Amino acid sequence: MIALLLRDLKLAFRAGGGFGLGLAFFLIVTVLVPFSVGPQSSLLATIAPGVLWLGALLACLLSLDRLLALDWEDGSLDLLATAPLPLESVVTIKALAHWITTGLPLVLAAPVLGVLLNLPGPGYFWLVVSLALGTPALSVIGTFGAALTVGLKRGGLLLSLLVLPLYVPTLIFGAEVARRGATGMETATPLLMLAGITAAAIALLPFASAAVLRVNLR
Amino acid sequence: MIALLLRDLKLAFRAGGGFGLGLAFFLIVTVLVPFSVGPQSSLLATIAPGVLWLGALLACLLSLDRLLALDWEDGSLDLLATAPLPLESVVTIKALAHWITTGLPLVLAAPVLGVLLNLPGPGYFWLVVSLALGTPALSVIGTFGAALTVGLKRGGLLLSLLVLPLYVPTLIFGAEVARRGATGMETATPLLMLAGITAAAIALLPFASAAVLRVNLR
Amino acid sequence: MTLTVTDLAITRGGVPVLEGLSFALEPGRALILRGPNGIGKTTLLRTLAGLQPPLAGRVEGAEDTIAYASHSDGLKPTLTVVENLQFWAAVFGAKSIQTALDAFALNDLADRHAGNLSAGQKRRLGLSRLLVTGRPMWMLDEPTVSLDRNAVTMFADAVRGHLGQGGSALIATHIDLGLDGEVLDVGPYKAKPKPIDDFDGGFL
Amino acid sequence: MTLTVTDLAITRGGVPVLEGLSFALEPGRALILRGPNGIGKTTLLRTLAGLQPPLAGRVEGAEDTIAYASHSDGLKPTLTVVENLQFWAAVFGAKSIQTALDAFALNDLADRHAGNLSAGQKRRLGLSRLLVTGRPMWMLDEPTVSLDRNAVTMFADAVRGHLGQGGSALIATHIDLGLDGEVLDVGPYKAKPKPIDDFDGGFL
Amino acid sequence: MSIAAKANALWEYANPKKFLATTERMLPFFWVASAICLVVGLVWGFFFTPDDYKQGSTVKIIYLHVPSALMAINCWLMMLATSLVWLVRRHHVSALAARAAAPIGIVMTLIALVTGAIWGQPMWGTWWEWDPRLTSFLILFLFYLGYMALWEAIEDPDTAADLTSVLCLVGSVFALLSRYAVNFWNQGLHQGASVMRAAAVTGTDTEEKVSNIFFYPLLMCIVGFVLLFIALVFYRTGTEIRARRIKALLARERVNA
Amino acid sequence: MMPDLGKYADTVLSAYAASLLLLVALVAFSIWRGRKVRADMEKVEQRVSRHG
Ligand code: HEM
Ligand SMILES: Nc1ncnc2c1ncn2[C@@H]1O[C@H](COP(=O)(O)OP(=O)(O)OP(=O)(O)O)[C@@H](O)[C@H]1O
Ligand SMILES: Nc1ncnc2c1ncn2[C@@H]1O[C@H](COP(=O)(O)OP(=O)(O)OP(=O)(O)O)[C@@H](O)[C@H]1O
Ligand SMILES: [Mg+2]
Ligand SMILES: [Mg+2]
Repeated sequence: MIALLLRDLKLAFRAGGGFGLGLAFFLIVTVLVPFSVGPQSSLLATIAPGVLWLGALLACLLSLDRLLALDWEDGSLDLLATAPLPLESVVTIKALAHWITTGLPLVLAAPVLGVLLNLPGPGYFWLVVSLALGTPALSVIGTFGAALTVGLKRGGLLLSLLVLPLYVPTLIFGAEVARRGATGMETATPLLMLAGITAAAIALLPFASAAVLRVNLR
Repeated sequence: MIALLLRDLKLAFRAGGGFGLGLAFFLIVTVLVPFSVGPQSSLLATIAPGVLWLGALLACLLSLDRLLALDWEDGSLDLLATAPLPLESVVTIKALAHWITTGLPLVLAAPVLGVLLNLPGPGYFWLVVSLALGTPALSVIGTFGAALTVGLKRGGLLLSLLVLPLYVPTLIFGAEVARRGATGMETATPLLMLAGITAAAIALLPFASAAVLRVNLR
Repeated sequence: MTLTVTDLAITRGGVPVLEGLSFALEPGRALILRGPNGIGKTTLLRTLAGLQPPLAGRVEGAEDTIAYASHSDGLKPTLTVVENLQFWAAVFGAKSIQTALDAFALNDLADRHAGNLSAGQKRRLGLSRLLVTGRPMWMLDEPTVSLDRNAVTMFADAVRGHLGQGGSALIATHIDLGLDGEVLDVGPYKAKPKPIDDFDGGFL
Repeated sequence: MTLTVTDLAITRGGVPVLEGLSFALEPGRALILRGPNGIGKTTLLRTLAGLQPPLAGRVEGAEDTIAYASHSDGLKPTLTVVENLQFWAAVFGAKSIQTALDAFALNDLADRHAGNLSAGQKRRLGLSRLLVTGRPMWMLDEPTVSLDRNAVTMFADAVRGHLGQGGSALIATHIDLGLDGEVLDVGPYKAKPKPIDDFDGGFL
Repeated sequence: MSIAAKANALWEYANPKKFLATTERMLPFFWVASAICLVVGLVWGFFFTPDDYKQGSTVKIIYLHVPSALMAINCWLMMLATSLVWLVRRHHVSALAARAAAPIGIVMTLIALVTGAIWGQPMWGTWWEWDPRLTSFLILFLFYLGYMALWEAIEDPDTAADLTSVLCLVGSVFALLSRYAVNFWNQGLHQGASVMRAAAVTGTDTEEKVSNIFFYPLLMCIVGFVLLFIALVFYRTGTEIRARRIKALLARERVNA
Repeated sequence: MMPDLGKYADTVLSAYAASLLLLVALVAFSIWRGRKVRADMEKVEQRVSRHG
């Protein structure tokens, strides 16, 4: 277990491991938004929370295809499946590693990017909170999607298609929290829903992922 | 040459070839936008052209990592390099195939999605024109990025990090055309710039891509 | 710990490839799988390793006793030789990787990235993994691919050593390994094409 | 069309692996490359095929005359056997692929997707590609990996036929193919380590 | 010594050993000189210049802002030049110099951005404004990021050098394009470059000039930044050369193992 | 002798603090890495020149 986590982190930090790339992608997307919708800061301020959430979501999404597919291609997934580790814990560990290397940095970077889109003052706190609560769900759900598509070569895009709809609830509530926070409205309800979704996803999805993975391995 | 083009198209349309995935991604992103920024139709109308351009750009981006990497992994790139085809034409063909399978569908689908974000009436024509002029550049530039990162396993994210900054001018002028068109301002200047960039990219970048590819193959 | 296979039938991609297969693999014995390309050796090994369910028949004594080595080695190109081995050692709870390194003469490759080993060097690393699993039954799919002569002998010695300690091995190969184990040619067990008229659960 | 290599030195990952290599490959002759794992056979073949530049020395008669078959076969899993071959035939401007199909007994796999062939079947398809290139010189890197006995003989026959038509072949392999070609053991040409004290452009 | 001979003599330094030897000798001078210039310039600017009539004491930020901004741009130009040299003459040192320079450039860009942002707060009432010049700096930042990421991602040093060089070339063209695109896209409130205009120095320029009281300390700081940049590039290139040599030695050891 | 920075004091000071911090960090990191790499190189050189 620990060994697996350590290995995945090590791989992520090694050359080509792609740590920080998700972050860079987040940054770039945020920069591209004004280019596409125009520079009026008032407009940007209104869409800022949503854009940041969407950006974080996409950055998460893009890093998913490495999650299991690499292990699949070089055969280590076969070997892990025959190893004395339950596949459920394998996928959980992988999701955790993914969150540490992708979700966490996004949460920490979000406020800085908020400045670029001049997010209104109170928004920052709620943005960080909602992301911190939401990104774990993104990782777990993403792992499920990765498990579904692991057999396909370069299934990256298909993966996005499968996962994006699953991301919708998280996105809705997360963005809602951030938006309400930015406009100073109460945020309790969406926050609760968000937390609920995350908790449920973490509790249940690993089993689904493991089952799917078993099917893909045969 | 023709054989290569036909093969790439055939591969794209086969199962797992990823045709239409870009389209679907485009669709989903556009659908997610209202969820994240909120449903006020006036707001959506103002950001519609930009969002559509950004969505198209991302959809293009995500399909890039298949462009050369698949051929690299199964060794056919080595074989193509030793075949009686100049590598320059190989990359050009590949860019063309990518445009046909990704860029073109996006252009055709954009108006439909425009409806979702209630894009104002005059906007449709200019949106299509700007995308039709811009997407070829996206494919060619993307091919260059793909050639740079072809050696790396799952270089998808790095690829985006390298390619997105190169997309900036195209995006700015393209979105500008669409935005001005939607608000009924004159669009000649940005349109010219856009066309110029596309033409220059198509004329020059294949040489850079081929050179980079040679380096990666050794 | 004996592996007993009784009247096994296996499928690949929905098509039965082998059927009516029965054999036993006692400790200390090696069994060499032979058969033409595409007969189903890989599929058989995957089935025994528990990666896919058999179509019919029983497999006994296979739970958590099998170390499987497939066509691909499961190496991480950006980890060094030692790191790769240590990971598997940790997963299987082995204490030391030194014996594995010695057995396949990997000591002077120890801190190279697996990514820039040559084909045969990679293969050696992949095989050395077997020694850290501590599993009694080895299932090897064409283990000597792209190994040079003395690497092959290294491998044979490793297998003999394993058998000596009461382990057993099931090896699918096309070449002669100089191992004295009985040979099982799976050719005769090729699944007969079912009559296509009765159109049952298998759509055949 | 003769391939003449004079005093060739090749590098891998910036390090010289072989040096002072000279040989000629006349039409109708086969040359078998031997050498331990990691000596540089693959690197040599890639260099001759023009995929990487030599460090020193000359290679003559290699332009557009070489058909290269690497460790990997360059097959598209979602294309059928025939489609895969036809593509390469079109690229190299060959007219028919029938001979290739016959030579490697691929006719009854003809419209299977390459993706669900077995290891050896894939390999056979990969090798049959050589016949549609129409190139006089074949450079083969461990061509018989995971081929069964009669597939190996098929391959040997194909090579003999090729030689018979005035072609030539350079084959890196660890096993015995039953081909009568002279053997070139590259072991002795292993590059001598440069002195490390002078610390020139090559950082050595 | 003729020009050509001089030029040839220059290529001598493409030999890593010679480069190391020479820079070792020159480095102390550059460290000290840059330190002096920076201290003098900054102290002078910070303590002994009056406030601007409309910008108040915030003008003092200019002593960090402008030099860093200039260096950020010039660093990229230098990388472009060295990349070209590598592609044409295959001198490893110049490729490594480009690699060594990138982190400096990105830090300079960061300083320009940060000081600018802080300055914007009182002046424009916002931390960030999508002003063309600010934006183009953000884009420059992205290019630096991509360039460094590519260097990190590729194992084989020569391949990495080639790829990053080509990226630097193509990137420069697109960076230029982006600059125009951004100008077209949004008209800014940032003031135009006047430091470099003679008019500014002579003070005859009426509007948006940086008058001489501010100018001389600013010049001092610019010189200081340039010297610091040179020192850092020399030092870091030396580091890269050694790292490269380590790689080469290990590789040699491997293949002979 | 601190000059009176008026109402912009925090602005100016934070700007100086941030920039100088970044500069120092850059120099410090460069020198740290320089030292480390130099040491490593000597180690490797000795090992290699001993055998091989
Ligand atoms: C946040 C991002 C900012 C960036 C990236 C930025 C970038 C630059 C650049 C590139 C220069 C070029 C210097 C030259 O070419 O001469 C410059 C100069 C300058 N900037 Fe900024 N700037 C920023 C914000 C600001 C702000 C908020 C102010 C104050 C209102 C400001 C005031 C100046 C001044 C006075 C100069 C000197 C102009 C001259 O050359 O005379 N900048 N800045
Ligand atoms: N993914 C797949 N889907 C469907 N059929 C497959 C698939 N992979 C292999 N097959 C078929 O299943 C049969 C058994 O394949 P298998 O790989 O087990 O053969 P093998 O004995 O290992 O051959 P080899 O000696 O070449 O490795 C072959 O006829 C092959 O064509
Ligand atoms: N990507 C790489 N980077 C650096 N060195 C490499 C790389 N790939 C291989 N090498 C080294 O180059 C040398 C030659 O490798 P090569 O693959 O040519 O050997 P080979 O003769 O083909 O071995 P095999 O018989 O195992 O295929 C080996 O020492 C290997 O370790
Ligand atoms: Mg097999
Ligand atoms: Mg080889």
